[in-house]
Amino acid sequence: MPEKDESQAKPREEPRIGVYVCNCGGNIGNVVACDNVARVLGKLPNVVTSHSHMFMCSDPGQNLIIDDIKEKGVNRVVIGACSLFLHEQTFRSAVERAGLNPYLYYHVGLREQVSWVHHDNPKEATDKATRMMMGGIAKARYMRPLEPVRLDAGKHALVIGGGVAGLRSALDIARRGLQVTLIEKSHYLGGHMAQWERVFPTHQKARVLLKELIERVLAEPNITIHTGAQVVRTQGYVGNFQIKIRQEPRGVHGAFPNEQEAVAVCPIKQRREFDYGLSTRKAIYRAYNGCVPESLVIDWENCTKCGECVKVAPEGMINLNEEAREFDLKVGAVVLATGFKPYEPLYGEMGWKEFPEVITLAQLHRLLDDEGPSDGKFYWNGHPVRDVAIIHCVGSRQIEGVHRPQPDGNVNNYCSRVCCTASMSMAALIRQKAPDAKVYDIYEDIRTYGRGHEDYYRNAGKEQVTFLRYFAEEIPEVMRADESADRPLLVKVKDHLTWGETIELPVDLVVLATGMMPNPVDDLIGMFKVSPGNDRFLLEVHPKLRPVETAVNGIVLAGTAQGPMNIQESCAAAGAAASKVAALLIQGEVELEPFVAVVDPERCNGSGKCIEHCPQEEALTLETFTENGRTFQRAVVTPANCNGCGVCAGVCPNRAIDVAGWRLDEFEAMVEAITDEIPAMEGAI
Amino acid sequence: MTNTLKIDALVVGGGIAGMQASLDLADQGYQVALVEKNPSVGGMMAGLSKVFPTLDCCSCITTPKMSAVAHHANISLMTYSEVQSVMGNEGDYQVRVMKKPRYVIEDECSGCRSCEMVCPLDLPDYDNEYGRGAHRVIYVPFSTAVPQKALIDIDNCIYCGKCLKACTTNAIDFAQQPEYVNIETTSIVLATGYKTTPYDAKKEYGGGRLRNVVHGMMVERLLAPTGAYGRQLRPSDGRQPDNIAYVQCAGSRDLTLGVDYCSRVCCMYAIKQAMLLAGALPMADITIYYMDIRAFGKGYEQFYENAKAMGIQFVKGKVARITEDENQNPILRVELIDQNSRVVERKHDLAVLSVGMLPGFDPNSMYGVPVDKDGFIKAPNPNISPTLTMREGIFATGTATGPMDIVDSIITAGAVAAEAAAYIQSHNGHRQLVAEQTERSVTHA
Amino acid sequence: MSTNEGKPKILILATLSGGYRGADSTGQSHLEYPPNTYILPVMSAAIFRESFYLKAFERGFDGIIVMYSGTDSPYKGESERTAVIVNSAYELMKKQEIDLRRLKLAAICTVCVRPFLNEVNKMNELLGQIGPLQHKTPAVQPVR
Amino acid sequence: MSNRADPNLLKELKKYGEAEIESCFNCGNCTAICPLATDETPFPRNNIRMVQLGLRDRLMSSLDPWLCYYCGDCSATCPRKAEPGEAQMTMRRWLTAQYDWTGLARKFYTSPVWEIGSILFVSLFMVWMFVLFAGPMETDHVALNTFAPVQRIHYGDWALAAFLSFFLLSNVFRMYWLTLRKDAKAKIPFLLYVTEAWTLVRHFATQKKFEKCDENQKGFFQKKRWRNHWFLVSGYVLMFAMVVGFLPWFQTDNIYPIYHPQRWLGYYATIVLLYGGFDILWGRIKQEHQSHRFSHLSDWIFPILLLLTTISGIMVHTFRYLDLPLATYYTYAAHLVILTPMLVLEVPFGKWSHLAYRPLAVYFQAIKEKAKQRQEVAVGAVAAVAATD
Repeated sequence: MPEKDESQAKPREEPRIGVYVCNCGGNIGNVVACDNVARVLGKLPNVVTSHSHMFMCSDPGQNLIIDDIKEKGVNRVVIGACSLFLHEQTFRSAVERAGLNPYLYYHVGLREQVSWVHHDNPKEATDKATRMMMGGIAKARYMRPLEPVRLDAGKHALVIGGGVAGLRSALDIARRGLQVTLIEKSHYLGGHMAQWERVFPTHQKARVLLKELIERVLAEPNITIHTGAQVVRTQGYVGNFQIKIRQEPRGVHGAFPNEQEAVAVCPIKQRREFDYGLSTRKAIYRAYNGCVPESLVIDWENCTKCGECVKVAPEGMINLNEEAREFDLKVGAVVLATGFKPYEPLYGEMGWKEFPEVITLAQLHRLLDDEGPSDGKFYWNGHPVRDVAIIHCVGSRQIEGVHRPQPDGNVNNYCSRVCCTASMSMAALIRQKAPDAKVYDIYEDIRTYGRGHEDYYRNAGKEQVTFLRYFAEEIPEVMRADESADRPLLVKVKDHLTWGETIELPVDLVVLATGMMPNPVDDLIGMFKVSPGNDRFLLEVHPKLRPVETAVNGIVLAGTAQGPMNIQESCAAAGAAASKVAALLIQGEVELEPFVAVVDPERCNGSGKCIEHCPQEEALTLETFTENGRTFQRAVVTPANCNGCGVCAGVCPNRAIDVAGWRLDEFEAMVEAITDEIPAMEGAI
Repeated sequence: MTNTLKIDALVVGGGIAGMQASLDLADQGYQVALVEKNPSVGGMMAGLSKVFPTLDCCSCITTPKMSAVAHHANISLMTYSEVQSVMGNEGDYQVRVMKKPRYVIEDECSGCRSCEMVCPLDLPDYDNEYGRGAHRVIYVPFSTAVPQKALIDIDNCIYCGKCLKACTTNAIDFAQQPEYVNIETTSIVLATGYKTTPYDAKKEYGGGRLRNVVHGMMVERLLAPTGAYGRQLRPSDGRQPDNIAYVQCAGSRDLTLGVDYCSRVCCMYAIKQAMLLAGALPMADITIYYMDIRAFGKGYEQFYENAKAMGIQFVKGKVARITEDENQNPILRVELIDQNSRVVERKHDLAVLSVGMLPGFDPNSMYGVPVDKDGFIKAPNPNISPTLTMREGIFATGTATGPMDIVDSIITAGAVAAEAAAYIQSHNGHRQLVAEQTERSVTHA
Repeated sequence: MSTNEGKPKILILATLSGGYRGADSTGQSHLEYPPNTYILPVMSAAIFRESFYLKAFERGFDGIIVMYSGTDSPYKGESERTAVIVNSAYELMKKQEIDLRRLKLAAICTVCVRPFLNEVNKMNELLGQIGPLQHKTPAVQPVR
Repeated sequence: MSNRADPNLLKELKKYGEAEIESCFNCGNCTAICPLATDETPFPRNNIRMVQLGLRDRLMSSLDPWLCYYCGDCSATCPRKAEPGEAQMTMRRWLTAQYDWTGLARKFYTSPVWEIGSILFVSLFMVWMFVLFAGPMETDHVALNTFAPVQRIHYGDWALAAFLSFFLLSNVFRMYWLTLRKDAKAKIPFLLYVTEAWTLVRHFATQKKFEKCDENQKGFFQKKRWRNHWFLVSGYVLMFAMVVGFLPWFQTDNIYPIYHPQRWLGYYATIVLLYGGFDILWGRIKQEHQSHRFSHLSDWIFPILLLLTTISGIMVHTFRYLDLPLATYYTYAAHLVILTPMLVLEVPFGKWSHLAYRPLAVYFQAIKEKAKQRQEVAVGAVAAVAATD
């Protein structure tokens, strides 16, 4: 085939463009007349072949491209399909398999940006699709082969968050032979899991399970743990993140025999976070017995440095003047396992804060815990609790205009996923502790979806928990009962299982099954440039294609930072995150996209404008060259430090610097092509 | 003819979980063999239309992964193959895999489908179309199948020889025999998936008896661009339905069927199908009869709210019985719990049973991996290590470990890759150590 | 075949970390907006110089929206730099008597569906009011 | 009426039977599958819900449990195996106890000692009565009317009927009070009691509602449960009428010819009772039908007594034919010793009370619904007038 020989001999001389229009199984094809688009585009100069296909991303679709490259000498590929975020990589590797440089391919989004937004207007959508493709073809004529930037990657990952997801992902990464640094903001490991009494679906003691996991983590030589530590600055990119960490001092060094005394003499009383405020602690305290690390810690925010504890403690055990320390880390990848916080109801929301007898599900866990504030007795305010109402969906499944918004104006319009089964499991525990208690469960839908969860629902029934169903529009009322009543609170529910009648429930305690909110990590979001979704949880690239990766290369998500999950799901997500980190770092090298600044030596006259404006440190330098006896200055790019922001390209007086793959002349050609005449076609649409 | 393959991980099952687990292991540099009993990878997901909650086309997510497992340098893909026996123990398993004869030489077939064109016999397609479509006796399983290779349903072949003549690469071999591959592997990942609950199990619903009572998977095929019909129709007369009912929990949460668990996906797929049907049939009324709507995942609640806003009716009440009128319109009897507990009989022209999930395979006898009372693989430590099984070196993922949706299957596939990788790492490390020690002792001697 | 002929054309330069994803989110929500909008993905909006905008107007676009992530940009200095360039583009536009409202800089986040639609619709309305761009010199006609 | 929840009702009810009411998750399957549930009476779930929430007054005024004939479809298809059919059965027992002002019904249902003890007590009482009042035993030939003079027995029957009627009717009045008067959402015009009376008659005669239970079967002979029940009722009523009303005609020393109505009426009733009693017992032993899967003591006592009464009756008749005087007298005494507790205890306080409550419930329900309809029409008329203004 002479064609082939020619293209191989002078590959960059004449662009031979292959054009492919994907129907996306009707997603595009039902709106855009893909066959016509392909036929029209086939008439453009340099277009060697043009197809429309049901699924370009499928194997037959990919093979079509490969065959065209191999057999028809196609050396530029333009594909119109779904969003480039979904399948750019797919097609790049297909092009590469065919032996063509993967960057000689351009992706046009015809689904999210054409067919899905113009479905009422198929004609104009087809016209737009054609023009967008014409733009792509114009760009293709200018495209040059690019080589990815290869960088050494530190075989070291940073895990942020010492809850169950962080611990689990640290363990999985370390077991793969990589170094892991785990940092935890608080002074102990385990996160919320340490505060639960029981975990479903096994009804095991949460802290027993957690302890096992922490012990495995501690036994792993590849893991270094810093508690009380936070990220304060980040720099770099995948494979080479430079991270500055600040670690708060504990103030206490190791264990000493009269710890109790040191705590007792402390004059400060604070609400104990571990018990969700149901008990108090001192300014020198331990999160809970058996926590890791075990030594006491000073609450610097509230400590007055009165020195009472220092007086009773052995010499050198307590140092109230200890300073925070900062240190630097170089890591190849970062796992964000920053977890959740329980939703805090608004004042008066179902009696919250208005009546002391209204608590959250998290607090109920503490109340029923043998090591909790009431030593596991089901007591409230010194009296045994007889009758309880659990109200579901507090801070979940909220509806705009119905529920009061939070201070930031948002409502939580998502399901928190864990509260239903958690409530059932707590109801069973109440039954154990108070066999004669009446337990009412007020729900919207019971969502015991997981393996073994339905058993909890069934057992709650068998344990004579009374279920009532409310609609979000008619939130149950919690009110103070009459003086004469023998139960302090009255809950009124418009119960849709009882013909919509209002049922009155006299109770001692109301438990709000509060949902999950992401921990506020705006600082990390800013530093790592990851983005939160509408629900304010951290956003993955795509829930199915890249479910634990963020849009930033090398930053992955684990656990409830991403959305509500139970422990099992958090651990699975943590494992998935670990897989991604391992795949990224195990080779000791990462590839970066080649979209960095390139200098045209012909045009650069060393004006230094680009260096003046370049916002990246050490990305551009002015170097002196001597060539043929002539000495001159020229800008030089350090690709690893260049992020391709293009500021240089915009300021160069000589148009001598550009971003590879995103050249200005390419854009100009696209603008021209889009506004061009569309080639006429017989039997036009 | 027997080949031997030495690998790090054997993945059993080429559905989405198996494919993702294979890719995640292979990306970490491990050698993986992926064994799939069907002629194409893709599993149940390959037959679906679009996926919730993004309404992406399902093929757009599966087909690239199908393509990736076929092309990955570290993955040996064996389709139309079944594990025959598993010997050995922890970290050192010998597995015998039978490659079933396709009667088409895989390396020769170009997937051009010329043979299909000339084959004179049509067979109902039960594997991919639930009997609603057809394929030839020699056929490529479906348009996006990987590999794109034909196979012959030899039991129905009349040996007319037309395909032999049509095949340009001489790939057809009626005398093909099963081939066996011996695999030595450190670990095994079970991704054996699920099957749907039989839609005729609940007699009151008339599934299999009443013609216009269908199940969710059939509707998936009607909605899928690759489906046999390419439009929405009701089975009795091919007419477009305009009043469709979804019957939730038609195979789950029902002790009389022996399935006491929630199948986790049916609420969402019913809502998804309802939305797609509402798009395809703008005039149609769609009602979903449910007990609890379980829209628990990320973005699911919004999806549910969107469906309500689109006008899809949600009625709380378990459908008790389905009968039909003289025009074969299904009549549903149900208590309207939210509407004063009235018992009504409602006529629809198509009723869809939202069938649930059953385990696809019991691995106990072959792999020595016990299952739990629900029939899915038993997890000794479900919270912290959800992918472990009762046997060391064998891991499980996806719907083999309980009903779950695609998102969760993919997540657990990542998790199983981490768990298996760590196991292989420690095991191979140990093996290396033993080898080094042996070497050293040899040198000393 | 061209049915969009004669209607004002809007060029949208959308950054991959901002506007382009915002446009994708709008697509995922299946919300309708006018089809005379041509979205080009860009890494960073700082790459364009003022002359580029003028050329785009010359080539037949009637409105341009630059959708970047504003101060949330992953690129240090992108927002400041872009603002500077757009301002100097305004100077050039004044000279050529082009309505300054035809070039718009908007911060669009990855899930900014409403703001995205808002910007597109506003520009479309504006162009409906002030009509297509009348060049002092006739627009370059393609010769093919 | 208070809508205050009281879960204690569930605990109380569980003493009356094996219903798994707490397992119910309110899916509505039972009500929807029930062939007898209507818009006005959406049972069993409405009653189950009352029990779950402890709406005691509401349940007490409900007639629905009596409208259920326990076809068992609900229990067979219940996804939670909450046994809604058995729940209705249990509620019937509970309601019987609520109607009964003496408190005996509650004792009988909740305590086997009380139930069996009372039967033994009445039986012993009857033995004692025979000891006191029996006539001489002629041994050369059967002379039953000498041993048990028919008039004396007849007075005894009347006493028995009076006792039975007093308690049953007073309980019936309480039922009326609880279900129609106390729950008078709609004011019931007196005339309705008259116009709807035919429901009572018709239903009692045909057991029409029961027939719906065998919905899937067509024809008299296929609808086995309804047919058997109908025969049983007819035999029982006939026998009761003959014994209480016409004993001198029925209990004679001279044997009528076979074509005489006394003979064939007696045989009909006997055969039907024998078959019916045996059928119930056999069903409960085999546990094949859904309604027989759970058997409360009261469910056993009733058919056993019925069967024993019938068998002893047959034996009396047979011995008399064979002219075996002593055997005749003793079996006759035994017959009465068995029959009396059955009638004085089981009918007003036990399971047999349903004989009265069931048809009355149908009757009351018809009245309730008619009254409600009238009220709605009236309200509608007022609204219409208001609208035209």
